[in-house]
Amino acid sequence: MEIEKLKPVLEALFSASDKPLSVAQLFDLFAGDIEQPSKDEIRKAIEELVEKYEGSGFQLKQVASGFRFQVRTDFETWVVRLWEQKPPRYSRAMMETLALIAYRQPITRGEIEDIRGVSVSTNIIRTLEERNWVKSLGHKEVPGRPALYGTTREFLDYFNLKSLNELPSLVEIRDLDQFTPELAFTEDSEAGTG
Amino acid sequence: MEIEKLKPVLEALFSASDKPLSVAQLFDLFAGDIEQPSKDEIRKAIEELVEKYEGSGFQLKQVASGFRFQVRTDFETWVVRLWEQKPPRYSRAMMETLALIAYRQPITRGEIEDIRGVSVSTNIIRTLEERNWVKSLGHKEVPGRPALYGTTREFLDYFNLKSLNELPSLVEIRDLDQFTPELAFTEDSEAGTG
Amino acid sequence: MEKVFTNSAPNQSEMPFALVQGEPLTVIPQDLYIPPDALLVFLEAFEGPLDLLLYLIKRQNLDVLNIPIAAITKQYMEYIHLMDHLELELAAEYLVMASMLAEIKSRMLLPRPAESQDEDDPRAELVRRLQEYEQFKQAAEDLDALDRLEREIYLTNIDIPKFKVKLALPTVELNDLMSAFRDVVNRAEQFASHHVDREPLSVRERMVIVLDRISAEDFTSFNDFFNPAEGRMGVVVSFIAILELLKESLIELVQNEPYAPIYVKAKS
Repeated sequence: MEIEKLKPVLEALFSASDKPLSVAQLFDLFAGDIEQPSKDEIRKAIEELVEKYEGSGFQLKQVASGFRFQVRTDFETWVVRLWEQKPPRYSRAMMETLALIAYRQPITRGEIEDIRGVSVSTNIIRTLEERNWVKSLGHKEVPGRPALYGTTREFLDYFNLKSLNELPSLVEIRDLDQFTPELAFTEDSEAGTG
Repeated sequence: MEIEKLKPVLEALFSASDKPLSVAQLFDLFAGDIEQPSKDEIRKAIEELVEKYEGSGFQLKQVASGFRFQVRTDFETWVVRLWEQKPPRYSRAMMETLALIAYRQPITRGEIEDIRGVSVSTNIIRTLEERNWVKSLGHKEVPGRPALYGTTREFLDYFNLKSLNELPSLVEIRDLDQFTPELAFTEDSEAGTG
Repeated sequence: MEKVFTNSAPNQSEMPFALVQGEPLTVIPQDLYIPPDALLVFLEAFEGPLDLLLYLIKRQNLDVLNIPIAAITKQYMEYIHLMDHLELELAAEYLVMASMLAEIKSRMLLPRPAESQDEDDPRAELVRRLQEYEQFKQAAEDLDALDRLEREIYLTNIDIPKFKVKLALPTVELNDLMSAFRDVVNRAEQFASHHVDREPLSVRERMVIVLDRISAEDFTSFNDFFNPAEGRMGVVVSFIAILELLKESLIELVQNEPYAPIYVKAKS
């Protein structure tokens, strides 16, 4: 195979492979082909490809077990934004727990579980505490002395509220639903995809 | 940012992303940068990159939700040798259901069953939803409020399409007007005796 | 099932192949002939009665628009009996189609009154369904033939060096919080024992402020919880909050002697 014909084939292989490919591995991949390239031809083609990708966003890089395409570290600033951009979403359980702590504080985990009808995982409480939205205010003097949770100042700041009074009341929330039935519909269809 | 500086950054982003990236998404990624490129500059850079990779082993390809690097199908012969696994196959029942959702969306399960003449198993719908090819768009306002299904962008991405318009066109149905009652009668008396 | 056929070659003529309309069938019908080994796979391959009918029509190069209904019905029934005999799972839809075919056949045999010349051909509905099904059967094949990920299309797999990623925290809108509260309350209200009522939040908030300021060790002056600048309402809210906390046994009020200052401490 001519070098010029071999190069795009190697590009396809390097870009598709999830592992580095060595010259020997590549040579074996062509085994049985009518136009099987020699190891020297493969080496020559790789050399030219390394040059071709100088100045690109990624490079053909030699590592211990062969060659692979790799994103250039020069572009780290932008590439990391790909993952920073889409933060995960909190689960329903998390949102309901937070809502109950906000609206019914001080509240114990057991009380949250009673209202939600399911147990609340320690993880949920921990995440809310790590976020500094929720804190333990003390302990309820009942058997087991469960922690009483409430929201923090950071919670109010995050939601741009001056005080808990500014949280819409349940009546207001329900009125809102009545006036905007479309809202309910979009929510529903979103839930369907999620 | 100059186009020549923008191009390698885009290359890094496209090669690092596991999903297609749209011009709008890319534009947002640069938000806050001193040299934030305009959407037109991004478009121009993408155009030049598409050209740059002509003749390479992979291409910058536009699908429904944006652009992505993908290996050129011309090199499939060699690329498949990298893997032992066979690509997944989908049953006829699944493909027919998917085709009906794609061409007749929004459509209910009952309507799919009417056309196929058999019931559609819940598994098929669930698999299609889990693959993110199909989603519920809302409910039809008829008794039972059945879900209305439609295809997603991921469906188009998977099938390498930019939009539903690119789906192969449906075969023409011949007109029922060709039906002549007289002809039918003669036909039937023959067939009835046979 | 299959072994019945694979080993039956020598005495096949003796064995009834199938029961068709109560009659033992010892010879495979000529127009249906399919090698027995393939039969099982073949019959299972149909996607339903429309698929089977289409097969019968296409195989004889018949026009869908002009189906010889009696002949097709007869063949269809033979297949149904075969499937039944092989104990293949026979979906109810096949039987529904059988009765539809029988009905069309009987209607076509009836003489039509002259004035109802324009009446639809009894086959019209069947033809419409067959055509529509055929259209989507073809569409499914076309769709299946498209280049697709995991088969013809491979995404590039370019290695990413270990970049330091700052994990973004999920964002939450106030609306999300409200709808979560509404949902949980709506759900809780289905159980009569839970009453999540509209308690004024100001009291709850004040309860939290009180709890925040006290601790089990220190004594906080009762008076400190009342700020005259808040006006009468503010004082009342503080008072109710303290009463509420007392009721819930979360705090203790301590007074050493009558008229001495009252202190608030967390219940220990």
